[in-house]
Amino acid sequence: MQPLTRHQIAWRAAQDLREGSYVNLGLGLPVLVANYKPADRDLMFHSENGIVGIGPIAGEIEEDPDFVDAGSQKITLSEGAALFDSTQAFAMIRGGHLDVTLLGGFEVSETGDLANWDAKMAHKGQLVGGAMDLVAGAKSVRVTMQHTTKTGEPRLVEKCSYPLTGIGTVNRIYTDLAVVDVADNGFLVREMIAGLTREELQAKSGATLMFAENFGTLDVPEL
Amino acid sequence: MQPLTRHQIAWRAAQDLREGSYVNLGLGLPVLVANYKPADRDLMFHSENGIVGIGPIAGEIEEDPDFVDAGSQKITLSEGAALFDSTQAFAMIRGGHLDVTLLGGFEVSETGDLANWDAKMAHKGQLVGGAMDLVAGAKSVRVTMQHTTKTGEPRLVEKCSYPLTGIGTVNRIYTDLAVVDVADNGFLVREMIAGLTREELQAKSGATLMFAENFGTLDVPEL
Amino acid sequence: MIDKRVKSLEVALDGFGDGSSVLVNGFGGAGVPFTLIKAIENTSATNLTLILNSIRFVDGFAPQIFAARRVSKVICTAARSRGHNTANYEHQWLDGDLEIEMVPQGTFAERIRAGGAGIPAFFTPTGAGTELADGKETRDFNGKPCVLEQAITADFAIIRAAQADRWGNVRFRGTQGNFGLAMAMAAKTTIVETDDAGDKAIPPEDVHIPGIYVDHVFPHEDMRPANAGGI
Amino acid sequence: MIDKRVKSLEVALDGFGDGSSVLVNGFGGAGVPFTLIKAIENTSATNLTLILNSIRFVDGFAPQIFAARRVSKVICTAARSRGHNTANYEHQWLDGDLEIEMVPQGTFAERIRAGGAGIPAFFTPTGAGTELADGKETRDFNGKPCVLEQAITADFAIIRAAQADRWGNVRFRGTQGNFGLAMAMAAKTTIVETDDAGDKAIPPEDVHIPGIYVDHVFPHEDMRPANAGGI
Repeated sequence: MQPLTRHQIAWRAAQDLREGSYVNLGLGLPVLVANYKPADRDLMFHSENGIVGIGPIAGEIEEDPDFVDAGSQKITLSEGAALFDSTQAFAMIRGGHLDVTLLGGFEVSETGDLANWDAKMAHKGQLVGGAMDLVAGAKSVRVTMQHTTKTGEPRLVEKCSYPLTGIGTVNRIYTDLAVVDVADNGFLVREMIAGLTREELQAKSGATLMFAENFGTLDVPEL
Repeated sequence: MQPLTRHQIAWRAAQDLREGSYVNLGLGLPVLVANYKPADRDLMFHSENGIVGIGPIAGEIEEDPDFVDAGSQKITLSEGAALFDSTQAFAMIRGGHLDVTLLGGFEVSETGDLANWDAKMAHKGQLVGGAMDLVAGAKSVRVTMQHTTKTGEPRLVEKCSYPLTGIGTVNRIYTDLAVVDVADNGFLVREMIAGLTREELQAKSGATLMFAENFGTLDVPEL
Repeated sequence: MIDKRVKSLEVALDGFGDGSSVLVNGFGGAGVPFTLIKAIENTSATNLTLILNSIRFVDGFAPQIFAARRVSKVICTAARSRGHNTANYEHQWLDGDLEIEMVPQGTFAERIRAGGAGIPAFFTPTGAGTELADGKETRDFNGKPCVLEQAITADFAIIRAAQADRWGNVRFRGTQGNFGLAMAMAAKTTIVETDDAGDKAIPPEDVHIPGIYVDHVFPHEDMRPANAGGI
Repeated sequence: MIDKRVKSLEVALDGFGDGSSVLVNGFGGAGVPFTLIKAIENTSATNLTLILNSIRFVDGFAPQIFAARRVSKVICTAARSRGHNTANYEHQWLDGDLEIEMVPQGTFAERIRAGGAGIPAFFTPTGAGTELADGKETRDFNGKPCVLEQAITADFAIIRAAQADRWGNVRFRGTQGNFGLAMAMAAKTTIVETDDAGDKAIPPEDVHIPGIYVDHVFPHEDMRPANAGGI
């Protein structure tokens, strides 16, 4: 078995974005998703500092310090972009105008709770940013994360141990091992990488997994 | 004695507008106030349909149906004007950013209640517009009206008989006979036209009048 | 490729029918979607809810909507017709056949924005102690009584603007904007009619309604009547 | 004649002192009023309240403000310093000497707008059921739990923008705007620093902050450090 790389997780998440969607990509792995947008799909990327229509990261020549995304990266705009203030950016989020938000996560519970904002780091301040708004507002909340922690602890759990970002809002999870939906009655595996058994995936998960009827192989290109 | 004309009431109200003030002028008599702005004073007129910086009413040549005020008059803009949407126009009002709002009134009570929106006309619908917001939000709420009704009933009253627009918000009243403040303990006459006695003014008023220490004559030019 | 421009009113108004609720932009004739109002008049849809600043400008331009009593509820700030006569909609209201929810204009705009912004309710000092606050929860903040007001959302918003692009971005001229941004935010389907829907994108800093709020752009010449301000 | 342009920081910051509360615009380096932040660092005012998206960009650019423990309260969405070290303000917080109110970013923006718009409080679904809603009133709307959030206002707002005019109208470039409009609305005194404060008025449809919200315009070159995005 070959777990997905970060770029492969991003690729897989990108395939599910539908033509014409408005999408917010969180810091870290989610911003990589823009790189793997299928060529035939016209997507509008939103940033909570006041943009719809983020284009590619700025090269040295285009770099302009007045054009940044919510991760403080210098960006370009795509054709048809609009700029606005933060209250408007969050009206879009909270008001359900985003089709998809993709965020990183520490843990997701089988009822769709997400913990991703407070790592409880000793001697460091807290950082919440826009995550609580994003999970409360987007039509579809999708989380990218490793299936387990570095020490092998599960991140798909019955109940989150870290402070919550939102309650019952996660719809889908992309990990290095599987694509898992949060269904009404718990985790529902849609896809799993080749060379892994259901029992092995279950052993790496902290809550009961169900497997979808049309369950398939999580197949990604070399990247 | 010579009661003020509508234009003279407007002139008198205009004298109290301080340099640099942001002012909303209501329908009817208040919009006349703009005509009598003292020449040395730079004022910014606000309209609740999304303007700061209303200029003179448009002549036939300037007339443009996309440039109207809240009274549906075709207007011009003054230099330094800004245009924005209704939520922003009312954020200015409700948030206390207007220095003065001048409105017409049916009645003002001695505690500063205003009735000006519902004339209880049989067989006609209601109309509230922005009046309730204006009286709730402006730093200074000033009312222009005739001192009495056409049939001689007082409009300065102990308690309004018409439906209220706002509670305890009126600061000053300009009538054809007097300038009256709503003080903490009731009506306080600041100015009264020549040829009228205090007793005569009291007789035309429905609540007890006090007279200011620096009480003076309400003196206006021919207009 | 994202292109929100549509060629027909049928496509623009897809899904419109009995029981639909519609936010209608416009103030003093500016920003009024006359083409789309006329299109609604030309349907047979009944039991409509209209949410607009003043009933008069719809009734004056598309009289069949009220003459046929196809509206069952209006949320507005002004429901008084011109002159001494009683308008069709006023008769319907006096007959108890038309519900009119009278809302102070700032609260009207803010409730619609709230609907679009995912804010279910907010407190405002406007109207506290008046009959328009009757039956509403009131609470003091800093010693000032405030009324709890609920968000407004609707099935459709119809708006006229000077310019729109294929991404749905909108730019207004003069005072066209009025309730347009808030209404575009609060509707499931937002339709913008405009003279100018060329292929060029509106510059990002010049956009008045971000295209994310707009579903259809209908290129059509201005049908504003000469007396639009007065109706 | 209305002319809000001022020639000195002393005039711009008139009234600033011990106990002042300050809204500071800026996100990822864009729109950050570096000149005014430096001016605040150069005062001796203590017991300050700062309301800003992230503490880091102030602490990185004007370290004396926190090094001298002149801030007693921060309302923000991000209070984590870069890397593994503990910053001065984190030490002060861990010592119990600095109050940090952590607010979800959308709620942060909306609470400031509410302060400027005369809305004392509103309900929002954001944060319901999380520890950031602890102790706050919660109520269900359409089956969704929502938190009652209070407006934020302050003594000062400081903002950087590409352009301003003598009426105080402001226009942003790119993503400078972020919290600027809301902050200008919510402050008793709003100060905008800009490179471009010529005599010409910004066209009315192009204004991003109407001048009614702005008290002083301070013409000054951009003092943004090369690494502004990172601090």
